[in-house]
Amino acid sequence: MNDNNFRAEVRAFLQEELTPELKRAGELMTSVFADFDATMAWHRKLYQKGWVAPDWPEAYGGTGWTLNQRYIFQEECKLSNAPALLPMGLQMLGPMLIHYGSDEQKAHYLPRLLSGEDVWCQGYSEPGAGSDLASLSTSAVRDGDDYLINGSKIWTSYAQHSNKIFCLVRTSKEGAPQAGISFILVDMDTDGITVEPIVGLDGRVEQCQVFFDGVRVPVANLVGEENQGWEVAKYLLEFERGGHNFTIDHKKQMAKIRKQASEEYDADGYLWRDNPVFNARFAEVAVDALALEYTELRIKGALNAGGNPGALSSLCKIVGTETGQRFNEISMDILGPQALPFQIAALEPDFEGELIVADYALSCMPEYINNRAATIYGGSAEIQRDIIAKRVLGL
Amino acid sequence: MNDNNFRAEVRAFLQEELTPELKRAGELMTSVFADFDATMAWHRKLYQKGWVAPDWPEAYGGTGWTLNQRYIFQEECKLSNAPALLPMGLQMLGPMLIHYGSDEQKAHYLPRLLSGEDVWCQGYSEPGAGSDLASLSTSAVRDGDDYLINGSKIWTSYAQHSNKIFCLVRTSKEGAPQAGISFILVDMDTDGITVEPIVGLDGRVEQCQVFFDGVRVPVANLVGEENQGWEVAKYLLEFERGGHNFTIDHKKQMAKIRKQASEEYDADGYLWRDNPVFNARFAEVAVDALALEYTELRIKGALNAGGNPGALSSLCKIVGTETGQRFNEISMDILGPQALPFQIAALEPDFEGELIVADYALSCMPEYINNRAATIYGGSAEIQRDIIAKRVLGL
Amino acid sequence: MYIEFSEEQRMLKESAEKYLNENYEFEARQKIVKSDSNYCSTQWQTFADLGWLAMTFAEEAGGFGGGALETMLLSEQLGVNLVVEPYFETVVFGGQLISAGASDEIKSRYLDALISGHCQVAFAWSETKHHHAMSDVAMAASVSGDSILVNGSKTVVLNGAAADVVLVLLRTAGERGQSDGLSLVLVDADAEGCVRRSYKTYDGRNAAEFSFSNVNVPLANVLGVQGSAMELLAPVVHRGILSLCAEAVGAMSALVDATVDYTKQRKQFGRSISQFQVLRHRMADMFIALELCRSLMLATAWKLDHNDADAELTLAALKAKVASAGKFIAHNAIQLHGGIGTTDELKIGHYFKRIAAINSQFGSRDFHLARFAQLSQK
Amino acid sequence: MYIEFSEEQRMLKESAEKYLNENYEFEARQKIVKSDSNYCSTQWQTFADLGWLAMTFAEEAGGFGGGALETMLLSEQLGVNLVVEPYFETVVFGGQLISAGASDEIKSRYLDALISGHCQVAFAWSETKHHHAMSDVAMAASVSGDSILVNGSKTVVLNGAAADVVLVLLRTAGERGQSDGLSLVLVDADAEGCVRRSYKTYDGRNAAEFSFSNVNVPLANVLGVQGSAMELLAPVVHRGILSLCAEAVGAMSALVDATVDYTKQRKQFGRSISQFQVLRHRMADMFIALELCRSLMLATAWKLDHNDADAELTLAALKAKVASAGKFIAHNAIQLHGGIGTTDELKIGHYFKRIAAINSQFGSRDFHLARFAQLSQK
Repeated sequence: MNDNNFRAEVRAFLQEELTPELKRAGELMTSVFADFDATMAWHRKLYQKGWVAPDWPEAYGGTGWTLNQRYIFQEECKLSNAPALLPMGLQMLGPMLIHYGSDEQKAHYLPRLLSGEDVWCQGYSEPGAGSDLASLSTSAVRDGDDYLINGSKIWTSYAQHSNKIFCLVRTSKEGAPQAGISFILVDMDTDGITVEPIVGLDGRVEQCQVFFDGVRVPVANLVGEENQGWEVAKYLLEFERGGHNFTIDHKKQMAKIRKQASEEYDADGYLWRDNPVFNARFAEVAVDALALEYTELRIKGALNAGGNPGALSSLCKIVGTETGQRFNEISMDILGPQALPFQIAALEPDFEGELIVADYALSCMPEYINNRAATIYGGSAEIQRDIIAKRVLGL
Repeated sequence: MNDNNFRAEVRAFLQEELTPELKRAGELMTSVFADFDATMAWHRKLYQKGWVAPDWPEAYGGTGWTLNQRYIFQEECKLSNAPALLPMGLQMLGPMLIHYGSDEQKAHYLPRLLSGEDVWCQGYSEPGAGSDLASLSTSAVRDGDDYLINGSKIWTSYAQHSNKIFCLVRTSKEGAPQAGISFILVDMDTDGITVEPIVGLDGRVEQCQVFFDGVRVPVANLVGEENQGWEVAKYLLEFERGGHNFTIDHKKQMAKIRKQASEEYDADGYLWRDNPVFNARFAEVAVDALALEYTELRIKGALNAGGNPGALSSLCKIVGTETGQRFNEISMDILGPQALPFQIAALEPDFEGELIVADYALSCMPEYINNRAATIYGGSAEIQRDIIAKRVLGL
Repeated sequence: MYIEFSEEQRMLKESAEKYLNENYEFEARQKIVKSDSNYCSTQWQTFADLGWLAMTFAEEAGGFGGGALETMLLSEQLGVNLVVEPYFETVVFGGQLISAGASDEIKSRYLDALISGHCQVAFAWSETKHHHAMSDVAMAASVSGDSILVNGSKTVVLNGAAADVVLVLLRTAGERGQSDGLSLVLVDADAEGCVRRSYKTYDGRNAAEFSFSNVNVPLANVLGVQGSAMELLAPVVHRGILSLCAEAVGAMSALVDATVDYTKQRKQFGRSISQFQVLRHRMADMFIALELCRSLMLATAWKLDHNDADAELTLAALKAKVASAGKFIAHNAIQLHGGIGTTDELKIGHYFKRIAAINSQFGSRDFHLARFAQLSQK
Repeated sequence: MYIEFSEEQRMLKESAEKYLNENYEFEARQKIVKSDSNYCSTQWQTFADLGWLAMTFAEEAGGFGGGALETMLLSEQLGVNLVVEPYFETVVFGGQLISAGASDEIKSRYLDALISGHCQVAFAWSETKHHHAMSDVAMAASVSGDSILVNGSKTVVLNGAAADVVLVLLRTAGERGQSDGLSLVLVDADAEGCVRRSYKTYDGRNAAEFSFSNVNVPLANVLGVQGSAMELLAPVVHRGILSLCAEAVGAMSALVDATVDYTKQRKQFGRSISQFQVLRHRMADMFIALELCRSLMLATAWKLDHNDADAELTLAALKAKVASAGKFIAHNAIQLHGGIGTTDELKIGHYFKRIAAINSQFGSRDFHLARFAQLSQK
């Protein structure tokens, strides 16, 4: 099928299945996560269609699409405001299990992940181990056929909604810090696990701290070898970093700014879109977004040719997140005091009350707030620059 | 005398003594140095008036002016385009000799410095010791009542015009690198000294490399104790860093930009001064210049109250030089291709030919070029930030 | 221009610092923010008792005659402690407008109450889609005889939820965009026909949407001269912007201090993250940005108090610089704190939100850069 | 949009790289720059022999039919080696204009000579105080019968010193600022009444001021349609800007490489300065800036060759990004080299000057940002 026909097929499906409620949940996203219930409802629809995991090999439930088709699908979903699926299971754990998991693990976990029966969260960071992940200290001590896990994980997104967690744990203190780490799958309803929500600056809860107090987990839940978890984690981080197309997000941001700029008035009483200084500021950022778009295309070209994105994915992470943040600042400048009203209930897709400010102003401040984290998680902007200096420039 | 009367007196003097040729030399400055002959002619006029060293104690030939008067004098000189005096003798060596020199050294050198009979250059940096000054390797080995000096100094401004050089030399390799450094005064016509000019990017020579090949210098020329030169050098660097008022330079730059912007036309055929984006760009930089002006005033206030500028002088060095560079870029943007003609002869004060481009365009490119060095010399922008982090923030 | 603080000014600064550091710690602040009204009447009463509310009014009005410098000193400390009580709205704007423009009768009715902590004021000027310049006000009122009939609505009226009195900027002549023809009218928030919808704001304060339908206000409630509100407003707005900027400077300095402290303690890769040169330089740049703002802030206060010809120019520079420096410092304070800086638990993000809110008010960076450019060309 | 280079394109790139790296090393380049003409006819002849001058002309005109991508590939390598010979002026501008707009007679007289390396061309459009937009041309010429009488002057005509032929943009109708009414006239540089003042430019090239007094030119020397020069110019200017930007990208990549190498070798404080995190991150940012430009450059070339609707938009983005990235990279290359980077001796500063010269031509960053904004709103 050629790309145009494929796009038409995707659009037809979205038109059919993406209900106004689901679209609203996508519209109201103020971070990479959408409303949980809407997310899972959409997940199940895609699962029924067989489109829930386009990036997976066909044998495990993937779609067999070309790279281009996968990109088109992603683009169409985002531009039509489908709620984003949770990446922890589909984008992180799935490919990792396919690569490192035992046959039993694959057979057990992959179908439940696809169907949405299992909802996974990611247990990597700890209060003392952020950018320096290798220094993690949550311990798993062998006790018969089980490990006993003690410690805690932090910044665990949507832990409050998850029934499973995959964790990096310390199984040995010998050798380099990386050497004693293992990768393990844990049931969230195991005794000894407590989830404590972390309230974000926007007043809502996306992340949690997860406490492990003598949590007993079968050794069979280990993925890969004991003490070889760092290898697995690195593979997974690559997926986390390389898997994002910032261009689509930027296009959504730019469309929103254009809407704001063609409805709101500047200090001289002209529409913002007719203000030359505003246009210059916006263009500065939009030029970087365009440059990134073509950089992502270069990467896609390299991938298509069987190559490796290499350190260009660090470049994309840096420019993608920083450009997104600059767009947030532009919206803030347009909206001025209209960004201030705190109407948290209106960010729920089922809100039926009256908005205080225009719809396009509603999520401006929480987006600005939440997007500050984009240069921290998934390898901070500083870590990414360290990577470029070392791996690309050979410094 | 109140400040207004003082200012009037300075102006009257400048009106009387600052000839058109001297003013032209000031106008044509494309770095911190003016044409050498004009500089020394002006030096001698100020010497005759007794105003050549306002920053020195009165007992040694200073003027006894208040800090404010000294500032006013500096401002009036610069704004009326007097050529800048050479700082190496008057601002660096002089105060240092007054503080550390022996009575004989003071009696011998200070009057010759004031009169302009001696022209000093500064021998600090070496090819292998730039920001890391303490690693210098030019050696002075004791031989009877002399030292034998071998090595070389680089970035020695106006060495080609100087008859004296003050140097940091290594007299010991024991202990910390700083511990074995001495400060010594050298006659430029001593056997074994060779001066090699360094051509700058603007095509002209301001700096030199000075080679020492078995140069014999009396031990009496040591200032301070042997191996105590680092102390002296540090004192001197403070003078180099704290002694500059960037605001006056910025005001000259801004006046030039305003002139360019009210005579040159933008792409839409309007004067640049009526272009809102240009105005925003220029204002961004001008706001920082204004903030620095008031910061310099805060420092002056602290000095007047007997305090110490402390690390605010590192702040001024950073913001002063970077702001100046940004002004250069603005001029480049206004002038476009008019900045390209290379007419080196027209930068000499006695040039009588025809200019290729407008007078205000003539020095735009060489200023832009030469000002890149401003964030390198006198403690690079990186070193200054290190200083703030360590000394101010206690990091 | 040499700024030296008087003995009284030093005392004001010290007492504000001492009182707030002891009684308005972050935990106490958060308790207030999470209360229904996000406002603490006990605190407000203490502010009154400490003389803070009276500080900048003339002595004959029961004040201490303080000026821009006093406003600045107090505002800066309010910024350090992230105080949410509406000093800015009620005193710097409301009080100064009433004091400068109201009849003696109105003054005695409202100003005394305000100074003693018993009257809250809001200034209502911005309108939907038009909220960047006061001249861009369309809401019109008809004057007939001794009264004004007020109709229309105002958006994001800060302190609107708590206000007893609303100062409404409306048009009695001229057209949207014109400075002439604007009038400032004091309206009782409980007047018939005046409806408000109250809410909290992201920076932990309160505001309201106001709608007025046939609200009848006596002509005597016009502050200043009818049709010439901008003349009355200008000096108050200037001092108001200074106050906001000083608050931002207080917040920025608290962020620099907190970030320096945190990076010394936080260990990653086997050492304090304060040892990483990139972070050291970032903090040096944060310090530089802060000190440049501080210099402009001090100069602006001095110039406003001395009616200096450059006061407005310096103020425009200050607001523009605070906008960029405030964002730079707040963004990097979060970045250097990492994940924990993005949580409700730490004060870092609350400074960030307050700085964002300050930036959103009374003109963006570009607005003030344009103003600066315009005044520079004079 | 997938860019794949053809076998021929790869060969062009490799041969240019090989030839120039072997025969146009920095020392050789400086010798040319310091010669009287700062132009090497032997090099130019070799460029002709290698087919570089013919590359982008139609096959029927004696060329190889190359397009924007070929122009880009060659220009980038000319940038890497800081080549001062006027490929840009004579071929990308002069040759393309003659090829697109001249009569067969003129083509056979000039284009053949140009392709074989025997004719130098300059494009004269900018005027004193008006040098940012081609529509901003005032110099007028009167047409009578079969000839045009040219009067007036042009400033900073690049390659003007060496030019055999000058393409003069002048007004045969309309007013300064209008796009309509401009005509492009081919004038023999030695024509009677045509006087030039030659000089070098800061980036090691040549230029001239031209004045024309009653220069009589046959009407047949008008390129394209009289009064419609902009139509002829537009595609040539687009490819010209791409060529300049590609040259800048070549210079930037050479600067990034040189800076990385230098910082590894240069020792301060007992270690290579490449170990300082601030410098490491600075170089990472230089790399990022370079790669973003490269992406826009590739996209622009592709879009120009495919007459893509977004070609102009992408070109504006490219020129704007090259302006900021070029400065950022050049400034920091000097900064990281320290004093030695500010000398004539090292190539670093010469890249910096070439980048500055490129930025000064055909519109500043803000000009192209405005163009980008305008095209985005369509």
